[in-house]
Amino acid sequence: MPDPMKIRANLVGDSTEVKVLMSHEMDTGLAKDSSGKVIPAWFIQKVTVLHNDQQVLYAQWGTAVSKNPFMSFKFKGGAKGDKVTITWVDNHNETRTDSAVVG
Amino acid sequence: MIPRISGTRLAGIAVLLAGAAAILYGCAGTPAEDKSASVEAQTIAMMKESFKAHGQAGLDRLDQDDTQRLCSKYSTTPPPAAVAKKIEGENLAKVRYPADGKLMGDWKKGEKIAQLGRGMQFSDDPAKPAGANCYACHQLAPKELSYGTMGPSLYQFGKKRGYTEENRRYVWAKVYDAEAFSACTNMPRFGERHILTDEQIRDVVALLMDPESPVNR
Amino acid sequence: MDRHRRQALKSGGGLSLVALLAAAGWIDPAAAAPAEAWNKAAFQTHDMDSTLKALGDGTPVPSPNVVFFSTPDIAENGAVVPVGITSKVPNTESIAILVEKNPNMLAALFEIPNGTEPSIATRVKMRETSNVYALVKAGGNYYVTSKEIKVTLGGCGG
Amino acid sequence: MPRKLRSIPGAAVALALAVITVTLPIVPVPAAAQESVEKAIEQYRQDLQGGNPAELWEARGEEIWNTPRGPKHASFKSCDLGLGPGIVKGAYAQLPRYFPDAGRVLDLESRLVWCMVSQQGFTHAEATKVTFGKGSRKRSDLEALTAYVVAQSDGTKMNVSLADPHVRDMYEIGEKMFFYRAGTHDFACATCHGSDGKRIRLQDLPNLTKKADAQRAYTSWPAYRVSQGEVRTFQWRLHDCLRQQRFPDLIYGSDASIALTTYLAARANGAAYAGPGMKR
Repeated sequence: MPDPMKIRANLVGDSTEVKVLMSHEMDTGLAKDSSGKVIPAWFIQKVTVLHNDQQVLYAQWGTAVSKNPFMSFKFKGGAKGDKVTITWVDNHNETRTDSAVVG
Repeated sequence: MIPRISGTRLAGIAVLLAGAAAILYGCAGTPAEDKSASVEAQTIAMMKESFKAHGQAGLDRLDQDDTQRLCSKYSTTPPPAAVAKKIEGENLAKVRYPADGKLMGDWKKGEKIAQLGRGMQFSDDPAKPAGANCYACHQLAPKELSYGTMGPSLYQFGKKRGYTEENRRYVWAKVYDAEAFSACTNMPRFGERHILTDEQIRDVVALLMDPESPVNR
Repeated sequence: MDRHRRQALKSGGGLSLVALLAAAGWIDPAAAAPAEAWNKAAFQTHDMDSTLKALGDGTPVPSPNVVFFSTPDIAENGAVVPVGITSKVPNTESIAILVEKNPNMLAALFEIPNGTEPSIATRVKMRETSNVYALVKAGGNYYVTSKEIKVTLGGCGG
Repeated sequence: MPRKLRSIPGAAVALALAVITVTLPIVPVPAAAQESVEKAIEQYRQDLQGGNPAELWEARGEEIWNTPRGPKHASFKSCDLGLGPGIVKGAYAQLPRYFPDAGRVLDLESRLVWCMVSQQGFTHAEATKVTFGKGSRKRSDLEALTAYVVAQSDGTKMNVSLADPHVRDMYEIGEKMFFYRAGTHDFACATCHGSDGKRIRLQDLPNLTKKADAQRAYTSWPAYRVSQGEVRTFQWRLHDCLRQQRFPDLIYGSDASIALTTYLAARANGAAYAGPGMKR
């Protein structure tokens, strides 16, 4: 079971700023372990962000996104108490969904 | 003179070593000197218990030679002139020049040695040559922007000083044992402590003294 | 599954139907999320030409309306290089980050629906000093800007 | 002086990229580069703020803290970090301290190990099996717990008391150790951390013999190391410094590690703790 994300969603003016940290190795498939074996690629490929039930961002990632990824962006509107829900899916088809309340 | 540290299994050893230190340093010392010697003995005893041998780094790495022992007292202030003279004299006597008299190697290899930070750590393969990591502390070739400032810039060293045999001998000796010229310097004694081979020192001398080296261009 | 639900509830406070169902294990959240593709071809290219082709073909024009923010000139470590991109081009549909000298050029692609500000920040890996491109798609056209980011060797080196 | 580009899709782009690259700084001469490099590195550090992955460790640490574990099925709620059982807030700012129940001066990490052994029933070997983690495949509970505990001292003034003679002794030994030159390279801690305004490569070296530098340095550890993608603790910081000093392997939670920590922590007294930090 992947670890929870850390999501912050805050009103800034008339927009909602979303900042998220994800727990993931983001292995490139190019590095080797101490015994010289290639560590296979293992990385988040898709990220979906919903504001309540409305999609506000869709991201496709490759292996070049840093380990324990960070992302931030803003969408217009949003009110205190609204929900921001983020789902990621990696190349092993592992997935994680977490939510935060807009503050 | 009785160590105040308690509650550890080191106390016994510390007492013994503190006693030994008291004898070494002479019992006529001032109370402050006695206290310092006692703490030093406790420190050494505690360190011996707190490290484990790992790879090429055995516990004997904690044993100090004369230079290290004296310089541990002068980390932030320069040593008094008499102490400095003693350290420099002892180290100058240890400088060994290559038997064939050849002081200059290949600056390209020297540049690699100057870049390499590995070597002599417990995590390093002892079969692989150690680096000198000159760039950690010195500016050398101008294209390397990631250089430290612990030591002076060596950019254009040979060009400024002159490509003379005398200067080549100085650079060899300085890399071999820096303590011979500047007591309690932060620079390692690459030859005297067997960090670099003679061939590697030649390459580093070339990096600084070859007119074709990027350091001098 | 209990642990997942507890954590989801704790971090969420309130949850969308999708997330709640997912937490309960009733549906696969990946499947519940709008079915979106991952452009495999685009993530396997090594140069600008083929990356553009894989993204849908287009010839980018340089634009002062595509700007980097919070993006350094020198990275102390190539494993984590912060990159922020804002597009002032009207009707921006997507923003992509491309690192010229990485094994694969495309690092990330962000699709921006109406109502979302065309401005994103993330962190990417860079194998070596390289040009980094911000590529924006708007109204079917591509706009680009670039900057060089130097990657340095840090620390004691050991 | 446009840089040559590896791949140019068509004339328009070629022109476009040439226009862009011509505005890029050409590699400056070294003397002038100095200041701009330092500025750029400072910029990099600022650009990284605002999302510290250490928060992921804090969340995991909090869960471990509250979960009963070990043969005795006890949580850390009975673990006394010096302010009373289970009290975490502000505790890190007063460590190391002397713990009569252990009969030793302990830093945070050795205290966590003590609680795992004495209260949760783990063996010492089990408790210290993974001290420094490596990715999600080899995780260290100690790093997660440490991240959680130190974060609860964010903003608290460092206040390590030397009133207890045990702590005072450790401080004095730590100070001696700081200046102790040994090993193949003649290095002491003070070799790199005893003078002002120096760098190793591009990293600024705090002068730990000066109050302000010592405060800034100590209060920013533990930290998320971006080069490793891991939260690293103060025990790790000392262990890895001493490795690079060419010393042998510093034993986790050993007396010497605690003595050195006591010296450095007490020298940070008066400064607000600000970790976990984020570093190269």
